[in-house]
Order: sequence, then C-alpha cells, then structure tokens
Amino acid sequence: MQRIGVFVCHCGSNIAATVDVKAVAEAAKHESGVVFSADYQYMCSESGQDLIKDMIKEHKLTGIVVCSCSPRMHENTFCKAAAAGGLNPYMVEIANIREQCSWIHKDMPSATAKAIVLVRSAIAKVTLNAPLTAGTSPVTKRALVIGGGIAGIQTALDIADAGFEVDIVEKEPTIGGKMAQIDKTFPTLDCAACILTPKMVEAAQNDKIRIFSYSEVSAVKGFVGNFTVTIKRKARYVKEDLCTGCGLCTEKCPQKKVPNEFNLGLDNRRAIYIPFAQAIPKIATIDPDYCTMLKSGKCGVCSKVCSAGAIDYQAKDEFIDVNYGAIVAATGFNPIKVDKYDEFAYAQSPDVVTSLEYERLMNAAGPTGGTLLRPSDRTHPHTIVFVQCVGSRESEDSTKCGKSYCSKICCMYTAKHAMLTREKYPDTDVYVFYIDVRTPGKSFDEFYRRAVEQYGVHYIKGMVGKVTPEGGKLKVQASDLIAGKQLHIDADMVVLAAAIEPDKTARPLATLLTASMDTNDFFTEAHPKLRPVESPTAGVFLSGACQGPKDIPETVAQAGAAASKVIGLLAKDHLVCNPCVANANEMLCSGCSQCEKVCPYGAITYSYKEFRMPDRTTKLRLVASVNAAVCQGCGACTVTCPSGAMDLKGFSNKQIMAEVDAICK
Amino acid sequence: MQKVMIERAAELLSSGKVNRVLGWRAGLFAHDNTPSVFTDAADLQANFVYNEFCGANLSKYLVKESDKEGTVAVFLKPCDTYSFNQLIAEHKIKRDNVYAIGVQCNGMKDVNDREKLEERCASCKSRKHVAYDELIGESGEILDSNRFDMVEKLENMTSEERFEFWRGELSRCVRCNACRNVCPACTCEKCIFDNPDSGSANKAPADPFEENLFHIIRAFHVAGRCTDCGECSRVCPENIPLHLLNRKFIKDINELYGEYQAGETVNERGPLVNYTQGDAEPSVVYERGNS
Amino acid sequence: MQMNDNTFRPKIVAFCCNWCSYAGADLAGTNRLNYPADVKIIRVPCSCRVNPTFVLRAFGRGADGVIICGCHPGDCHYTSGNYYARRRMTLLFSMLDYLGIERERTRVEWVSAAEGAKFAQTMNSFVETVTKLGKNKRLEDLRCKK
Amino acid sequence: MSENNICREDILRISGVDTRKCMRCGKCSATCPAYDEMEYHPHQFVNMVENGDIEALVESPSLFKCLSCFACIDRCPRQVEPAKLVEAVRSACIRRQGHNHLSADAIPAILDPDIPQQALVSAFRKYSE
Amino acid sequence: MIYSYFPGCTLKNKAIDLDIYARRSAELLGITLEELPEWQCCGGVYPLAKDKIATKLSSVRALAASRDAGHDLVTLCSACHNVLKQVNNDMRTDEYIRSRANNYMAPDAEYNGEINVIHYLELLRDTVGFENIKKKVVKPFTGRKIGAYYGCLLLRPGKVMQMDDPENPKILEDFIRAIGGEPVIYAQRNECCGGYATVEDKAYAASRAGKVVDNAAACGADMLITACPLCLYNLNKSNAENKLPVVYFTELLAEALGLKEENDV
Repeated sequence: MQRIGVFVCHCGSNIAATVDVKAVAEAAKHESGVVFSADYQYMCSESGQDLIKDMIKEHKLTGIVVCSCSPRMHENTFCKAAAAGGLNPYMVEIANIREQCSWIHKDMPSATAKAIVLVRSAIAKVTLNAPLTAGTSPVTKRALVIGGGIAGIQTALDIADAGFEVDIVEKEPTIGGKMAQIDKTFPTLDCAACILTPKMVEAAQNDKIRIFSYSEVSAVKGFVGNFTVTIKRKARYVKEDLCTGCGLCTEKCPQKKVPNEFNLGLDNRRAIYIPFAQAIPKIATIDPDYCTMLKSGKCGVCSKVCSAGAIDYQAKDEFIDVNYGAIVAATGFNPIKVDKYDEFAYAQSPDVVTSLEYERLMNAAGPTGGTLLRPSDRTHPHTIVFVQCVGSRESEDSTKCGKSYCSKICCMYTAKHAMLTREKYPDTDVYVFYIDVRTPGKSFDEFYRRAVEQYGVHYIKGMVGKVTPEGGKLKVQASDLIAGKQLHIDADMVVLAAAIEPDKTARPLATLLTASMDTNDFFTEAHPKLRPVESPTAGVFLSGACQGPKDIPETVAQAGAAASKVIGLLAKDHLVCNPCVANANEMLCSGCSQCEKVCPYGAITYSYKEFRMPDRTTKLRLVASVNAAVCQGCGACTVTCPSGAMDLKGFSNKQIMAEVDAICK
Repeated sequence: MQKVMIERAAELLSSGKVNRVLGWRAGLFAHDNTPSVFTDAADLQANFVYNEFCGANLSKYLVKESDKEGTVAVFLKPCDTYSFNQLIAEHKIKRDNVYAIGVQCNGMKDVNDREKLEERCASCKSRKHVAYDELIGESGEILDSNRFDMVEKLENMTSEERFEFWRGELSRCVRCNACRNVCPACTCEKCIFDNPDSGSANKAPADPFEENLFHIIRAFHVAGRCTDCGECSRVCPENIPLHLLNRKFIKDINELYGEYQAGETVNERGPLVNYTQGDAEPSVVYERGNS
Repeated sequence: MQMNDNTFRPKIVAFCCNWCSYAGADLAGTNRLNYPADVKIIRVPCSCRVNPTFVLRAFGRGADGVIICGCHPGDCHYTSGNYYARRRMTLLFSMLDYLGIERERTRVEWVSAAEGAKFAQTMNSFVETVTKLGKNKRLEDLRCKK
Repeated sequence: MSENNICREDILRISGVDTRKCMRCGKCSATCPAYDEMEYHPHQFVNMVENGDIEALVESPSLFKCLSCFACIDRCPRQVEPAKLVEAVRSACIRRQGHNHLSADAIPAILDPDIPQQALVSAFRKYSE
Repeated sequence: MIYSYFPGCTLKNKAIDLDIYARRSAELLGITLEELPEWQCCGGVYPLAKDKIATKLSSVRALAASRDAGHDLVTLCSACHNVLKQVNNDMRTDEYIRSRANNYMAPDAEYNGEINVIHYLELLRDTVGFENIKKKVVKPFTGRKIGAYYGCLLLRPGKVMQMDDPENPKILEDFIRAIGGEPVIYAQRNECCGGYATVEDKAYAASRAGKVVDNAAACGADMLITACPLCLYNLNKSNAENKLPVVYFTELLAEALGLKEENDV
C-alpha cells in the first residue's frame, strides 16, 4: 500500500486568491492512500522543499503529489527535493493548479472544485507510479565520419582537436571530395586547392585521425555511445604501407583509355592511378574494371616497375569491425545526370558541358592545364551561354528527373564562372539565362552585381529552349522575358547548371543507420530549426550537403556544429537514459512487429526467445525488446500494440486510465 | 473438387511431403462442417469434405499447426489466402512449415438460409489466391465488389438512425467472444480483454457500458490488419453484422489513405503504422456526410 | 441521474502532449486567458501516446467530450508521433460517428507552445459545443433495447 | 449570345491547366517554334489567362499559329502545359457562331495537289468547329 | 504474331508507299497486320481541350474494335499514332473522358483502355528486334548517312507516348543501323515541320521545315526518313532544290529486306 503525501502551494496569492488551498488539502486527505496533506506558502522555496524532505521521512511517504505551478516549471525542483528526502524522484507527480486552474478561472468555488479533481487525478496516478532508475550506458570515445569531403574533413579535424579519436571512411581512393575538383571559391575567388589541401594534409598527419580511403560502411550495429561498424576496405591491389606514391606505375601502365572520373571523363587516366597530385593518401589504386592483369592475367607492368614491391594482384576486400560512440554522415552530393534534358544537346555536342565539367576546364590542374578550350576542337570559345536551374525547381509531376528544390549553389558558382571567364578572356561574350538570381549570403549579392556591372556579363531573365549544334556552333534559342524577344545566339559553349542531389550511397547508409530521409534522399534533421545537425536517431549527426544543398562556408559551419555535438557526447563517460521509456512485456508480446514499424528511432528489435510452457516444454517465440538507451519515450508503439504488451514507464496505460477515471468520477 | 482434393491430400501424406492436412471435416448435418486435421488417407476418404458449407477460414488454425513439428498442408479459399498472408506478415504462421493449396471457391451458402449465398460471398471482393504453393481449380480475379454498399447506406442515414440501427444490433450481443476467437487478426498471446492488467479487461463487466466498447475496441484493434474475411459475422450466434464495423474502417482507410487491402502482399506497411504529411485532418469526420 | 439543462456542466477530458500543447495550455494560464473549468488536462508525452481505449474509457466513465491536442503536423518532438495520432483519431472518430455517437464530442487540435490564445479559444468553443449536446447518453445506451 | 462572355474560369476548365504552377521561367516561349509568328507567346498566354485577360487573346491571330507540337508541354519544368491553354482559347473562340477560322469554301483556292489529307483534316479540327 | 492495324486516311492514297512497304516487310518478319474493318479517320490531331469528347470517339471506336478482335493495335502514321495513343491513355486514366465517351457509344461496346497502341517502329524494336532485322537485310544501306526525322507527334507528350526519350531518342537511329546505314544525329530532328499550318500559310510552314532540312544537311545527312506523311510533305516543299531526299522509313526497310520492286513507285 502506498503512503502518499500531498503538498498544496499557495504561490503567494497566485493560487490562493482563486483556489481555496485549505479545502484542497482537506479534500486530498480523504483520498485513498493519502497519509499526509498540507498547504504551504511557497513550496518551491528552500523551506518548502525542506517540508517535503521532512514529511517524507516523518510519514514514511512512498509517493508525493505537489499541487503547484506547471511541471514544466518546477517538476525538477520537487523531484530533487524528494530524492534528497530519500524518495525515488519518479515517485513525484505535479497537479498543475496555477497555469491550468487559478490563473484561468475567476470564480473560487469552481476553481477549487477543479483543483480538487486535478489533485485526485495526480494521486490516482502516483499510486501507480513505480520507482524508476535512469539507466546509464558507457560511451565509446571514438567517432566515425562517413565521407571525406570538406564536410567530413572539417568534422574530423574539430573532433580530433578536442582530443577524441576519429576515423574517416571515404569510398574513393582519396579524400577531398567535390571541393578538390573546384577551381576557385566564391565570393572571395581564392583557389580551392590552396585552402583544401592543407586541411587534407592536416587530417592525414593528425595522430587522432585514421583515414580509411577506398572503403565503405557495410554494417552498423548498436546504439548511441555503442555502435559497432563493419567497414569494407575494398581491394586496391596496392599495399598501402609499401606504396610510396612515386607514380611510376601510373606512367607505365599500358592501359591508357580509362575515363578519368576526377576530370569527369574529359580526359583519360591509366588502369592504375592516383586521382590527383595532392591526393591523400597518395597511394596508387588499380581499377579492376580496366586492368588487363586482373581481367586476363596478362600484363604485370606495374608490378615490374614498382621498386617498393607494393603491387598485390591477389588482394581481396577486407572487413574490419570498429566500435564508435558517435557517427557523422557527411556523404555529400553529386550533380544530376542531364541526359533527360537533351533539348540542351548535352549528349549531342561535347561543347555542352555541366558546370562541374566547366570547373575542370578552368582548373590549372585540369585536362586543359587551365586554358579554357572547348572540348570539340580545343579552340578558345568566344561566346559562352550559361543555363541556370537545369533540373532544379521542377514540379513534383515532372516527367524528367528533376528536383523540386532549389539547388542553392548554382547562382553563385555561375556568377563565379562568368566572372572568371570574362576576367581571363575579356574577348569572350558571356550570357547567363536565369529564372531568378538567388544570392542570400554574406557578400554574395555584391559578388553577382560585380559580375554584371564590372565584368559585363549579360544576365538575361529567361530560359534556353533549344540548343542546335550546327556548323561548329551551338545555335541557342532562348527567351528574353524582359525584352519580350526570342533570342538566337550562336555560341561556342553552353554550360548547364545541373541540379545537385544527395550521393547515391546516402540512401542505403540511412537504412544501416536507421536514420530518416526526406523524399529527395536528404537526411532529415532531429528538428529543422533547433537541432539541425542531429539526425532523429540518437548518436547520428549530419554534416554538409547530405542534409540539404549547401555551399562551402555553410558546409564548414555545419561540420563544426556537428563536431561540437559529437564532442559533447564523447566527453561523457556514461549516458544517462530517460527512464520513461517503452517496455515490452514478453509474456504478452505476440511478435506481430507492428510496433517496430512506428518507432521513429529504431529502438525496437525482434528476436526469438525460449519460453517455458505450463506443460514444462519450451517454446521459441518471436518477441519485441526495447533498447532503453535509444528509446525516447514517445509512446507510438504502445498504441500500435494490439496485445497491450508494450507499455510506457511513467505514462503507463493503467496510470493514464487512473487519471481518466479520477477526472470523470 | 472434393475428390481431387482428397486424392491430392492423400498423395502428399503418403509421399511424406507433409505430415498433416488441415481441412474441413463433415459434421452431423450437411451444413456444419468444421476445421480439422487429418493424418491418414482413410480418415480423409471417410470424413474430408469440401462443399458450399466450408466457410471456416483455416488460416487461423495454422498459427498453432505451423508451430508444430513437420509440415502441414492446408486448403485455402481465395479470401483465406489474404488472412494467410497477413498472418505471415505478423510472424504468426511459420511459412516454411506450411504447404498451401489454393482451392477454387464459388461462394459459400448461408447456414441460416441454405438457398442463398452468405452475405460476404454475395459481395465477394476477390476470387484471386494471393498466396499458394499449388492450386486446385482456378484462381480468379480481384472483383469489383459492392461490399461497401451497406456501409454507405448507413453513412447516409442520420446520426439518430445510425444509432438506432446499431443499438438494435449490438443489444443482442451476449459476449460469447466467438467473433474474437474466430478472427484471424485476433491472435494475441493474451487478449487485452482477458488481461486484468490491461485496463480493458471486462470478461465479467461491472458496467454494461463497458461491453459496448468491446466491439469498438476490437474493430479498432484489427483496423488496418483486417482482411475482411467475414468470419466474425459468420460465427455470431446472434447474427450481428459485425463485418460492417470492419468494413467501415476499411472504407475510411481506402478513401482517406489510398486503397489498401490487408494481406494482399506480405511486405506492405499497414495504414495505421504509416502516414503521409498530407493526411486528412480528423475534422474530415465532421465535414462529410450528414448528421 | 436527472440533470436540468440549465445546470448541466459537461465533463471534458483534454489529452495534451508535453512539448507543444501542454505548454500552450500553460501559456494560456500565464496570459490569464479564461476558459471553462470543465476542462481537465492529462499530460502525455506525445499525442501518439493517446490510445483510443483512453478516449473510450473517458466516455465510459462519464466524460461528455474528449479532445486531443498535439504539436502541429511536421513539428512533432518525436518527428512522426502526431502523424500516427492523426490517422488513429480520424478513424476512431469516424467510427463513433458511424455508431451514431455525436461526432462533435470528439476533437483533435494542433496547438503549439506559442498558441496560448488558440488553446483557450479551442477549449471555449469545444465546451460550448459539448454543452449544447448535453449529457453523453448514446454510447451508454447502445446496448439497451428501446 | 454575347461575344464577351469567355471568362478565365472557362479557359481553365476547358484546358485543365493550373496557371498558378507557372514559375515564370519562359522556357515555353524559348522553345516555341512558332514564336516569331505570334503576337502573344506561350508564357504570355499563361500569364494573361491567370490575370483574366482573355479577350485580347481571343482576338489575337496568335491562336492559329500554334502548331500543337507539344514542345512547351514536354519541356515545361512545372508541367503547366501552355499549349492546352492556347487550344482552350482557340476552342472558345471558334465555338462562337460565325467564328470559324477556316471554311470549306476557302479550301479549293489554297489546295495543292500533293497535300496529304491529314493536313486538311487537322487544319479543320484546329481552325473550325 | 497478329495485330490489328489502323492505316489512317492518308495511307490510303497520298502516302500509299508508307503503307505498302510496311505490310510487305511485316509479312517477311512474321507479323500479321489485320486491317480494322470500317475504321474511321482518327481526326488528325489530338483534341487537347478537356471537354471535347465527340472528336475522340472515332479513335475510341477503333480501339474498341481492336479490343473486340483481341489484338493490340498497330499504327504507322505519326499523327494517327499520336491521337490513338493519347485517346487510349485518356480512356485508361481519365474518368471524366472515359464515362462520357462510353455514354456516347453503344452500351455493349464500353471501352476502358484494355489494349495497347503500338507504333510500327515499336513493333520492330520490341517484338521483332533490330538484331533480327539486321540478319534479314539483303541490301544494306552501307555508307549512307541517314538523318532520322521524328517530328513532334511520334515522341510527345513523352509522358503519354512512352516510346523513347523525347529529347534524345534512339529508336529510328537504331533502325537505321539495323538496315546498315549510318545515323546522323542533328538537334532539329524532334522539332516541328510546320504541320497543318501549311494549309493556310505555306511560307510559315516552309520556314519551319527549312530549319530542319538545313540542320540535317549541315550535320552531314544525305537523306531523311520519317514516319509521317505531313512531315514528308512539308520537308519536301521547303526543300525545293531537293538537296535531301525525304522518304518513309518503311520504304528503306522494304528495300533493305529486298522487297522493293522496280515497278514499285
């Protein structure tokens, strides 16, 4: 039998002016289980709290009800007081007789009557409360960053800076990501390599950071603080510890006709290759799709020229398991394929390129050595047309492969391309066809205006409707909405600002992490405004464009924010769990798996358990179990469960029904 | 049909492919065939029956039978296969232990009026077997059924008329629990109505009012999972049209959240464990129909 | 129990989610926005914690109206709880209406922590509606033949 | 029947087009092969219908310049389908008594011995009711 | 393999070549085309207005007749194909049009989009297979640079026609390869030829067609193929000095298969 104590607060006159607190205390006395009831001026005051502590001891109370302000205000205060008095802090219930009673009612009899009902309801609930202990789980002090672009590198550096171990898993042979392919960065026009490569080197040299390049995450188990991740280290057929990165093999390899993905296929590389000069790690990789030795067993040139003896044609994929406390997704983006938009003749003419290809054509380390030459005949283009919003901002029912969102970065990089082109080649005519120019961001609009006013880039409001390659020119047919004309421009190059989309690896990764995604395959944040770098799945954080289109400054800012969240988590030795979590009664669970489907956190798992039957046989049954460290206590599963096997601690079916009964009595 | 089924069942038993056969056993009268397990050919020859009084949905019996050792063969009518799939989805049937034989069904006769089809068969939703290992007879198509006509008729009544209708029907309930016991969606380890800790237990209710809630709670519990097999109404000794409760949920789900047929496939996410951001608001209930 | 219509006061149970609507109710109090004392609030972590059996239980024990308040769709603290609640309650209310129970006795409203005024308005209008309907007798009478 | 009674709602109903989906990119007019022949261009059709400025469209010879090549329909990023608006206005126009754009009497004068039947059938469908 | 066949008005006189060569080739390729009895003109253009029902009925009748014959319906003329396929799509997806159209028709002939409308080219690609055609070619067009002219009706609206990528189609190019020729890809291949505007305004149509021919010529084509009599007419008209011969694709098919006879044209 419970021994309940009831404390009714006057809150000065805040409560006592409208609610007859003495009458409430008196009424509470007559409720079953109540052994002590009193009113007091200010329950939250030191002496009020002392009263609680003393009465718990004096009356051997097993539960208390405080009738006061909102639990959102002082629940914590009273729980602490109860704990100080030797009571389990979860044996406390609050009857909100201020915000939800005295402050809204003017008439004392009805306010008092309502307060009495609220107290009764709280007593009914606390009678069914059970002492709860917040569990703890240890934290593995190592973080995993998935993706080695600028987002992943920055996150890893910041975490390592705080003194924690961090691993980067990158699917390509080198870290660097998209930023490594970029020539200059807006709005400052400093060289991307000059600011990225030092960070890459810093990451490689930091003894807290391990880089698993040419690797992928293949399995994730566990929960916040305690993940076990299986990393697949793809066979690169070159021993990482022996290769010196001298590059001799990449010059001698006879297989010369491999499209160079780093230059987006604008030139070729060998079957054994180092993606670019500043690659980290600077280790050669053999492309098994093109290597004749791996395909037919004939060749072996690279092995012969390698003085370090690093070539290993027998290499196999390796799988390693590593424990982590936190995981950061930094999987980045890609431009969409534009082959559905062949009104722009991308498939018909090599002189129609995407913006990222144009970036490589401008880059000193690119296929043309930084001289802008059009791909078809390697001549200098004199008229260049930029087309904005290719595949962005399309309606949901679009028949192409378009995206409904704005890709955000295109307006700015196109202004950059236009400006750089005019600066290097003032004899070039540059046209930009836009729907809207969107340049929010520090110094962004000024940058765009400079392109127009200082560099004389022709910005035309309208869209390109058709590109017809003919006689060495690209005949561009477009509308100029402000002039009310259809324009016909004979261009030498057309540059398409292709929409960006999340990397294809993000969706399967989200499944492994039980992290949620939106319909566009961007990771969803825990709260769009207040928790933008956390996934709703505890322990999983988001960095960079995998959460939504972002430019470099934003990406770096978010990378740092994600890192600080990770640091906050890893700094703890133990995680205290919310004890008000769901709990499956295995005897009642019939294994239907409905609850698992509604859990937003992936906290529910199913496994076969052995049960002893009344006839002493044993039976294997599928039953649910809740991981208390992952469950956030929403209760969605409890309603889904047809058997009533799933219940929520602190808000159990019986407790809520008792409240209902007390209110309706 | 019956002859082919007996032969096939005997063959499966003798070849050792299955250990037991779940079918219908002839009753005392022509119309009271009951579900039964057969283990030898002689019993099959003598007592196995398949005629227009084999309404019982055998899929529920597989919950126990598939849990035993060995393989059980089962005969499933088209509508039974939906329950079968749904039970597999809920991990209630061990699929590997079952050899499912789809059997053609032309509709079952009403035991109360043996000249006409049962209501659920007259408004049959599908002649298609959605799961089976082999077929005897033909598998048909999903039908354009008029099964929601009565629900619609009720919806078009005034609130008072509806209340009178249901009061007339539900007043006859004797709480025998037959509807629950036969329902393939009611396969909990322990039913909440039998569990004193659930807060909903009311086997011997103190308050007649609580019994009114029984059918509402039960209908809600099976909402989104009910395949509309119609067994609840078939077994009701008071002939309460309980399927009209389930069909109301199904109709609402179809109209509000898109066509959904429980048990059509094994892997689908049911409408109550799913959502879209643009779902109708609950106020849609006030906005439609009359009152 | 015979009640004179003039003195009839309805019993209203309001389930409020902890993160938005309960805070909205607190704000109504802080701003001293009046609504009838007939409304009694039960705090739940999320609107998805409200089991239809709780609603039925309330009616069973004499409530005349039940209202469920949660975060606005898209703002759920637990990301998706109110979406599930929305489907469940829509179907439950539709079923009650189908059985001839006055549909106006049930309601779902989305009230954010900033919407104290909306909370008070909602409760005022709900109490008014339910008061007009009078005592909830139909559900109780469902099993009694005339 | 008055001639001034074609309203925005008629056009929206006949065409089934939601003009509010337009984001004013002008791609329809950029891609239109009939642009130079037209007084009002596809994007203006969308905008003018949206604004209820129907009469100017009904009076415009542009109606009979659209080739129904569906380029604007396929290339519109927002699936607005401007050609359906042109067709709706054209239909509304020729449905009025005496407003057929092409009459059978006019045919012999413009007939060319090689012209495929298909062209005549199509022109009649487009220009007359 | 049996299909119903809808030739359409023009194929019965002005475009008789398009028809004859298609039938002859189909026979050799093992396809039986059964001409629908009593077919009526498709109407030439698809009525875009949502409230136009009567002008869709002739197509619905053809579709229903094909359904009653138990075969999918093959068409050849781009215009007929476009109209029939779009109407068929309406009958499948648009409840308003379906119920109106069926109300007009005899009650026993209710049609709900049961059959598929297939273009002759789709038949060659998906049923016969271009690889198989290649094997049967006896007179390949080796070394001939052929430009495929799609026009608008064959591919658009892409959502309904579902024949090929409307901006980057391959079906005619693959056909050209199958008969041994070298396809020439040029951007104007899917732009309008001027269409029915030629009835009223010859110069307007000619300016459109001229752009197509010029672009094809500039890209190195020495002949053009098409599936549409009106395209053929417009391209020929604008092409006075006849720098590029324009022929029906079926004529080349028949010739490659050795089915074209001296006295044919």
